[in-house]
Amino acid sequence: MALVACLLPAAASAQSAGPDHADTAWILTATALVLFMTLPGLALFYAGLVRTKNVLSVMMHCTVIACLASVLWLALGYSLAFDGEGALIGGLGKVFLLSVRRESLRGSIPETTFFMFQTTFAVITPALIVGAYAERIRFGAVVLFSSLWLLLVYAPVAHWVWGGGWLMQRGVMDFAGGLVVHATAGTSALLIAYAVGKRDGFPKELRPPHNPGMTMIGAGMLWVGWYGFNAGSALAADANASMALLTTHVSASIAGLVWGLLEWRRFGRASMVGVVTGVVAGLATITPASGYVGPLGALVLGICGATVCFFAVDVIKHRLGVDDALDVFAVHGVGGILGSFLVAFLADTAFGGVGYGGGTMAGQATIQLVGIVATIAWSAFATVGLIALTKKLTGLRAREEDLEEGLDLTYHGERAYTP
Amino acid sequence: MALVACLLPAAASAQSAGPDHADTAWILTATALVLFMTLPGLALFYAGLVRTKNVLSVMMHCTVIACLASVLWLALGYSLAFDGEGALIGGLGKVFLLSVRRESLRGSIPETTFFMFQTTFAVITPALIVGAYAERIRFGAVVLFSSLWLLLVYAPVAHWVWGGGWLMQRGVMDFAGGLVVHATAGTSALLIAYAVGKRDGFPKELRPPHNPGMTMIGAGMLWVGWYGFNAGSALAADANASMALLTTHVSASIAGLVWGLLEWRRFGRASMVGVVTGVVAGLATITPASGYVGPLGALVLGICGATVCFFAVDVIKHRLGVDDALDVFAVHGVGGILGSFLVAFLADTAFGGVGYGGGTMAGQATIQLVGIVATIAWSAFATVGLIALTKKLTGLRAREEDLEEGLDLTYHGERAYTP
Amino acid sequence: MALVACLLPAAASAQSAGPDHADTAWILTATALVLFMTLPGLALFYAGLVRTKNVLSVMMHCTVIACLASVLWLALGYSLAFDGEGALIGGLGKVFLLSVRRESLRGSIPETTFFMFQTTFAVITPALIVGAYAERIRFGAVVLFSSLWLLLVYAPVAHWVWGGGWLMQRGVMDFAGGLVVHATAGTSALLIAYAVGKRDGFPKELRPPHNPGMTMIGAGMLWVGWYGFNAGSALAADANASMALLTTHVSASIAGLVWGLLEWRRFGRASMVGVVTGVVAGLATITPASGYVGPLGALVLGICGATVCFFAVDVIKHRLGVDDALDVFAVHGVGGILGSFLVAFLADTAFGGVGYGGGTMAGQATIQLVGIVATIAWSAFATVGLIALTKKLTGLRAREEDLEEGLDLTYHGERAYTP
Amino acid sequence: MKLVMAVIKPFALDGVREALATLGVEGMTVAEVKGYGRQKGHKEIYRGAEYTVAFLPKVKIEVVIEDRNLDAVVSAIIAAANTGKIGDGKIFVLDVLDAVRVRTGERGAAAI
Amino acid sequence: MKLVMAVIKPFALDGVREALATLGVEGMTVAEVKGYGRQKGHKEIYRGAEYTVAFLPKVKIEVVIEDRNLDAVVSAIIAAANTGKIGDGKIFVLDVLDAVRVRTGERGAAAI
Amino acid sequence: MKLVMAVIKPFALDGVREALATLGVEGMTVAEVKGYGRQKGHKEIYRGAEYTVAFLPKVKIEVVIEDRNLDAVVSAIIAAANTGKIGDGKIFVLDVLDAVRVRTGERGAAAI
Ligand SMILES: Nc1ncnc2c1ncn2[C@@H]1O[C@H](COP(=O)(O)OP(=O)(O)O)[C@@H](O)[C@H]1O
Ligand SMILES: Nc1ncnc2c1ncn2[C@@H]1O[C@H](COP(=O)(O)OP(=O)(O)O)[C@@H](O)[C@H]1O
Ligand SMILES: Nc1ncnc2c1ncn2[C@@H]1O[C@H](COP(=O)(O)OP(=O)(O)O)[C@@H](O)[C@H]1O
Repeated sequence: MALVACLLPAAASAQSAGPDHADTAWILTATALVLFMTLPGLALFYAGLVRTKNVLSVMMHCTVIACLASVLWLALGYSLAFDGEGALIGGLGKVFLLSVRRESLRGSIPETTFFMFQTTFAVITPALIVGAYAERIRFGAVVLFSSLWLLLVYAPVAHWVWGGGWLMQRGVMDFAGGLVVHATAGTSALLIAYAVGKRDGFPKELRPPHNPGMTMIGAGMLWVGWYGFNAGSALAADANASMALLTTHVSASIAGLVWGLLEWRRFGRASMVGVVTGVVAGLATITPASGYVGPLGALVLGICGATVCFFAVDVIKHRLGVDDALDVFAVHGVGGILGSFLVAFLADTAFGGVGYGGGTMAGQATIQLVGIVATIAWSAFATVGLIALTKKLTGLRAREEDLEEGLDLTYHGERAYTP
Repeated sequence: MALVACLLPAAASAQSAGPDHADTAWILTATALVLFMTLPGLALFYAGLVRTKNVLSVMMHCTVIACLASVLWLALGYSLAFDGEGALIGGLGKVFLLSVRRESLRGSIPETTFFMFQTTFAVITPALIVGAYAERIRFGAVVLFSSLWLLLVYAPVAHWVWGGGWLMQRGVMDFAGGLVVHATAGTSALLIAYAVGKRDGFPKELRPPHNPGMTMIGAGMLWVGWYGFNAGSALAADANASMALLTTHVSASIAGLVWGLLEWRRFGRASMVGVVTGVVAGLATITPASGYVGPLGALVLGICGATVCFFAVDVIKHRLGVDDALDVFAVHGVGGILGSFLVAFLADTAFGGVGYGGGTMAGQATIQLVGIVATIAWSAFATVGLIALTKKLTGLRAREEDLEEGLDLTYHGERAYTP
Repeated sequence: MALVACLLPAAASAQSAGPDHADTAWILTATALVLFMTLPGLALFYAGLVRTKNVLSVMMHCTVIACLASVLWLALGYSLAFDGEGALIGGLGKVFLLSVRRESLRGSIPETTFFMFQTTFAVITPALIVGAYAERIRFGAVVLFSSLWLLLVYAPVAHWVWGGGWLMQRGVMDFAGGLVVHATAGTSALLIAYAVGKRDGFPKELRPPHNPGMTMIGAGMLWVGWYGFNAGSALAADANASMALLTTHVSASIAGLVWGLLEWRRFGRASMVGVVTGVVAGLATITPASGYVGPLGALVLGICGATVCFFAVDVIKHRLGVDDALDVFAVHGVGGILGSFLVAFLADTAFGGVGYGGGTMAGQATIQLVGIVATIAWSAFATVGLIALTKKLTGLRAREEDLEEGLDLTYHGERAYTP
Repeated sequence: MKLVMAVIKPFALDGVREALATLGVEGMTVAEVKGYGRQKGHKEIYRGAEYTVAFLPKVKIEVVIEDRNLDAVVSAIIAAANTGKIGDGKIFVLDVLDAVRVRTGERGAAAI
Repeated sequence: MKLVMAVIKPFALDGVREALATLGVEGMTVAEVKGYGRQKGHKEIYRGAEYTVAFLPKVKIEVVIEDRNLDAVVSAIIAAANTGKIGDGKIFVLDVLDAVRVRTGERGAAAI
Repeated sequence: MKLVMAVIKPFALDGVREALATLGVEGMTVAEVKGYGRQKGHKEIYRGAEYTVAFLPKVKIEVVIEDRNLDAVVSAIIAAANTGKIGDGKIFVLDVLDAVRVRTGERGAAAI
């Protein structure tokens, strides 16, 4: 995204007096679609998978993170990510958008549109992590951890990759957030899941999802919203946006089928939660590549994404024994990382991709690897620090009797279903 | 909205042969977003808060009002609101849109687009009142009251403020409906809630919301749809629309946090229903101001909206003892009125607002006050009459045994959950 | 739709270098809206109507069909429908979109945008049929039947009507799929419902819908998404799109009221499921006519649609005794066919329609009838063959003990609600 | 000890709970059930047809009490749940051989 | 009087209800429960793993009858609920000391 | 035969089920219920007000056993469900006159 928009900040409409209404129409729409992914999409996707006593806590996490991240992003995060061309971090010039006027443009759209589109990304990324610590974290820890994580992990990596930082300068490809969104959230999810400990009953006595239908509704909304996430990242209503939407859809579709097939081969039955998990894996995997590849690349990414994530779930949960409760790392993290790597190959014009703009496949693969390693390393490093701090300030894991009673009642004084 | 669009009806595209496709694209999208607010957004938001036996009746109210209001708006309401420049009421020239051609423009967009955008407002406004009389009103009363209310309250006030009437002529600021939507619906809600009497058990033995998750889903949809409500009211995909979307989002976010904080201070816990109620209060409060203020103004509006509405709920329900069941007045009414007043100050360029177009803050404050008083007065006056009429024609409150049995079964022959 | 777009493939933007961003913005949005109709809209609409033990199977059908149809449409279906001007079927030139470049246009929009918009139609059409065989079909049969049906029924009829085939050449009017979508799906639904046999308990001991609220949510989403379905079919953000959105809304609104009135006259009560069923009947009925008629035509279509479909449900279920479980034929099929016929009259400029482009009402009525008969005949013929094949390869009806246990657990190893 | 099992209308629950609390009954267990008796179900509408649903929603209260409280408890339930309309419900009395408090292991009257 | 408590498969409920109605049984109370017996639960799938769910959904019917109807009622339930497969269910018979109709205060056999 | 009816905390169900399985108890029936006893409900928050909810969610286990197993079963339930906090629950014991297996028609001890 940044590639297109930020290197040419004044190109498209420098000559015109105002924003391109058409591109603005599309990015405003995309902004609505991405907010929809979190509220209520992700909240439903996750809430359906937990037990009845923790349903509202998951929804609360998503809602409060949306509110918090929005305010912090306005206050500081956006400026750190998108102000200036520093290699590692942006400046403070856009704190509270004080320096941004109603008429300021970013590319062909108002900067306020760009800001809001980015805000919805800043909302969903920490919200993704909710799935890792669901059903056992203290509410205060969610508030503290998510706030600091947004500023310490998300904002810097967004700057590196999209805001003019060192990875962008080296030409890393991350169309809509394989690194910035999924690799950061996935890595941190794995660590905090480990730190907060297992759910009671994990892994043998686990209850099945309390409401898989809710998960399906959420997945449908994620799918629809992801059109805005990926195709909006073109920052224009053009052929790039269109192809990004197409590859997003194709990857999701084939990935749903592949996950279903794998379950069918292993258990003789395909589950609905399985198929929609495959869809989400396909969506995460195509994300970094969506604007760079063609339909065939999307098929390859969807197939690889579903397959690798399918086995990753098993490895994380049953081999490593880490209770990443709703598989944030295995599905989002692994998918995003995989896509961030494979795009180096599938962007080749031979596969219908956009090519390397003068560079080579090998060169691109190298910078993609560098980007992946750096993103994981920084996310892990900062997360370990944040976990320690959170443990000290608010505590991380809820008390045993509160877990029994359920987080809904304990922390929020509510119950999900009152007959 | 009207300020921008109606004073310049022919400016933007007078020279062109047809509508501006970009603005049209955005307003068509915004229309879909606003319909989405009612169906299923508001229906879910409300239905989650009632008891199991009245869930479908609330959904039915929202659906039937959507249908009814649409047809009546086409038949008469739109013409009353938007035909001609009469001070108090529009004309009959656009009844059934007979005089509107496929190619007719309103500003830069087809008049049919403007009509449909306005239709979704005409749908949601009477639907907001559903929350006031929920769980005890007769179905016939809903049909009769809502129909007449649309024509007697909503259409005239829409004309005053947006359709060229006396308040618009005096320059009242109501970007997306603080007066037209929230003050009218809120005032009438309070009165009809009082007239229909309390729910059994109010206030001490009340059951908690039967499904807070449903309410959260609805709130998420309202939030997303409100982008269309406020940013669509710019009637173009321009910098104004973009800023309106931004201020909408910021106000919602901070208001959710503030409500949560207030609960936490009072009860030691923040509830999920509380946070989403805060979000909605923030959205209602920013509505009249959304296109006129900047990010800082939005923060102020969100903080004030959440705080004032939080206490208003208590005052109405526990001091006044009026069972406005789902707090339509306290949240929507109070929020909308507050925002309609505060915009007079926060529109100042000093706070990043658009200023007063030559006027002064004091002058604007005066006209805002006049607008608020007039809107409340007319809404109250007409509603009292409508209540009397409804009582006579259909009866208002359901019979005691029907209340016990639940409105779902009594009036609609259905039950919400069949295991 | 095709009428407008395909006869003028190069008109609108032939002179420009790239796509019209405004039209692209709208069609990308419409694509998201139509996907939303299926996932989660239709899935919810249907799932609410079945019994608790079969909820997930219905959602699974919708999800898997969405995935399957998308991949098959990319691989083959789109090419069969939209490649070349053959009278009966398209060519193989666009298999896997191999010949389509990122910059290829179709009318004023990228061909990839057109492809994706069409993909969402190819997804929802076979998914509509789910309602006919719900609660008793084998999962393997759904996969096999839907895949072949897409290629053998949907793709050819789409070619006839929209892709340059014989009906299009004769000027058949089908703005958004009365024939292509609703007549094909409805006809096939009736036949497969008959072939798969009745649900246990049909017709006397049937359980009421397990969750009518879910159905209402789905109906709301269908309504919102239908804006994209019909107004997107203009393939531009112009006055046509706008009028299509308006007529869609008006027909839905009046049809909901009419269905409610009919129930009220017959049973003394109007049900919520009834009203939303009326809305959907109104939406199906306006679909073929949406871009050709005006507001009055829409009122007529809505009234006729609701009335005829209301009685059709009774005829199919209780006279013919065919257990088309969720009334796919009676609501979608009958509505779509009715609208496809009535458009011949209501498109007259006397009723505010667009007229016949030189032709006559009688001529149009003839070609509409020919289109209806041909579509039904081919759908029926091919479906009978597909049913025979499916019976042989996978079996059609689930085993008696699996029906008792419920399809969710039997085929998918999941349960919808775990307390 | 006796087990008093009362099937009543859902809305009557709060009244019965309060009435029993007044009597000093210190515990009760409630389940959502459905049933029919003289009151025979209701009609539901679904797409142009009416269906008879045999069962109506009720709540079942189970309360274990000492023998000497039996009459008072039964009377209190009747007083609180009686509306004079069919469907008001039934009370059944069963004998209880023993009661145990899980927390302490106390038995008999001490446990209830 | 006797309390007949039958735990059966959910789909058998309608049949049992009809069978009892034929016998002239005028009331019953039904609860959704879950249980296991010989039939041992089932496997559910969740993201690449299979979990054993111990309990199966059942319905519990409670019907209070006069002593002389006991055999007929038990036989009718068996006839209506028996499919010959495991999990068909169990019937338990308990003694009922008294029955009261809330609406009228009637007691004993007159109340059921 | 005896009917052991235990009202316990929901999370204790799995433990009780396992404890009974170890004892050789071959069947049980479980219902979601709500109740109060010493433990008096909780406070819920709703828009600026706190409401007292009288009832807490519990599960009710019903298991029919042979007389000679009674003490072992009661002890096993106590052992598995006891946390020492109020709200742990109660066990009630009732007499069962007969038991029938629907599938086979077997009666008495053979049926449980
Ligand atoms: N014989 C019975 N056995 C078990 N439950 C019964 C019996 N008779 C009635 N009930 C329960 O009591 C409820 C109310 O009974 P009903 O006959 O409608 O009350 P009334 O006779 O006072 O009008 C029924 O819905 C059912 O759940
Ligand atoms: N001893 C028991 N105590 C209580 N309920 C029981 C007992 N045995 C069986 N049940 C109930 O009866 C249901 C059916 O029992 P099951 O043993 O599966 O039937 P069958 O032996 O006829 O195949 C169980 O799911 C359980 O709810
Ligand atoms: N007398 C009673 N009759 C019926 N159920 C009871 C009775 N006393 C307690 N219960 C049930 O047992 C549950 C636990 O009882 P409680 O008194 O809270 O336990 P404890 O005394 O061990 O702390 C209650 O919620 C209620 O469902």
